[in-house]
Amino acid sequence: MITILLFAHLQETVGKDRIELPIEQLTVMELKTALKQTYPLLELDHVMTAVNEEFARDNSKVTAGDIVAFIPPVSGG
Amino acid sequence: MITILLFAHLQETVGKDRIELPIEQLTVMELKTALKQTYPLLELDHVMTAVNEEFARDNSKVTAGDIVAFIPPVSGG
Amino acid sequence: MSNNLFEIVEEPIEINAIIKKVERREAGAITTFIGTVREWTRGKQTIYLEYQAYIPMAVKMLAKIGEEIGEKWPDTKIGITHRIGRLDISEIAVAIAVSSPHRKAAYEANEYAIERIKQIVPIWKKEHWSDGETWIGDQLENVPYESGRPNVKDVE
Amino acid sequence: MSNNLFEIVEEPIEINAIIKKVERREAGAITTFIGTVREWTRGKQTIYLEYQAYIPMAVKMLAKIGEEIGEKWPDTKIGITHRIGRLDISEIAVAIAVSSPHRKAAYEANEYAIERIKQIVPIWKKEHWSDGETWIGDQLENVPYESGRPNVKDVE
Repeated sequence: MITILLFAHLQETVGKDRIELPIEQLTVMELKTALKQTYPLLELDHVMTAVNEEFARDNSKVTAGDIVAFIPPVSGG
Repeated sequence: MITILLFAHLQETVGKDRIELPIEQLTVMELKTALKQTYPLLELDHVMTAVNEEFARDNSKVTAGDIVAFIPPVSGG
Repeated sequence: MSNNLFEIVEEPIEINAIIKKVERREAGAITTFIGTVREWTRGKQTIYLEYQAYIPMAVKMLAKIGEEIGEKWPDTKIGITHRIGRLDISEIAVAIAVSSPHRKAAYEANEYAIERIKQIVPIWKKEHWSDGETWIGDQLENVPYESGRPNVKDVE
Repeated sequence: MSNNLFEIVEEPIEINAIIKKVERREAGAITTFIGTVREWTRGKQTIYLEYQAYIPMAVKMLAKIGEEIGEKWPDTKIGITHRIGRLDISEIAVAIAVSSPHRKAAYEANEYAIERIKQIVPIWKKEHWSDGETWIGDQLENVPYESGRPNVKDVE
């Protein structure tokens, strides 16, 4: 199981703040592609991704048990 | 009467924080020269002077009723 | 508030508490930055803001900023607290305190911290304007998105 | 403390009170600078400090710094309070708060203020070291005088 966390407008677009997918392993890029097939999340190509609270690249591996968060441009402060 | 205010080490050197001189008019430079004849204030040549709370130059006029303050290098903050 | 130097909180921020965390007898200078909710932005009126964070990662990233500052300005000590949830006009969203033996480093490290917060800390704000609402998406706050969604752009 | 933006006081400085003076609904950024009594300076230990001011002129010069800042950074609002008398380690000698719609000006104006205070405001500090006492005479605090008197130098 991979847990996906959504924030800000991504959360509003999907209508929930987390998605669980029964997947063993894939890359960040593959995960984004999979999600776009189910949800209207075109901007996933352009947001940052964190795996287990660390920024990750599109070719990073995601394995069952990992928490993936999509990080739209931040606006704290 | 001209009132002269002394601060910091100048005050300690002279042993008081103000001097009153029964003078009608003179320049800042002349005042410094007069004071140096009475007090061990050699550094007067090198401190700033304020007349009535505004910085003044050595050739500025000082008139009876004025308050003259000698301003050693400041160290606030 | 706790004694942690890097915090995400939901209650109002007490600036004195943040200052206390960085006070040291060898530090003669403390700078603080207080980011408050501004009512007017380029002629648009804000009614209130809503901040959301990916909390555990946000705390981690604040601590990372602290590490970066420790490398660049070794004598400083920094504390950062960011609030989330609903904030009204003039309420404090973020407070940064930096202590240092000398003031130059205290100013520089403080400004560096707020710049980095706007780059790497997963916190988002939603503006509730008098005429609608918008998730703000540009890290440097220069370009609020016109619609409710950001323009896509590659941030990597 | 009163509502005056520029003050010389003898009682302890309350940083929140200074911040309050500059808060505005249109300002999203407030920077503060807090100058405290440092215990160690280049290996010398300070026991306490004594500040003396030419009070009416000091207030005037603080207000002049405020005017200069109003010209250079028109959207800012600044408050400065300096304490005099005896101050122990870690006590606040000076507090500067600047509010601004945007943060850059708040940092710049704040740093400008402390630099100018050290140039033109008639306030002097006497260090009471563990091994003697000295009136500090260099405006930028780089060269404490070795003896009780400053080295003469032309400041005009």
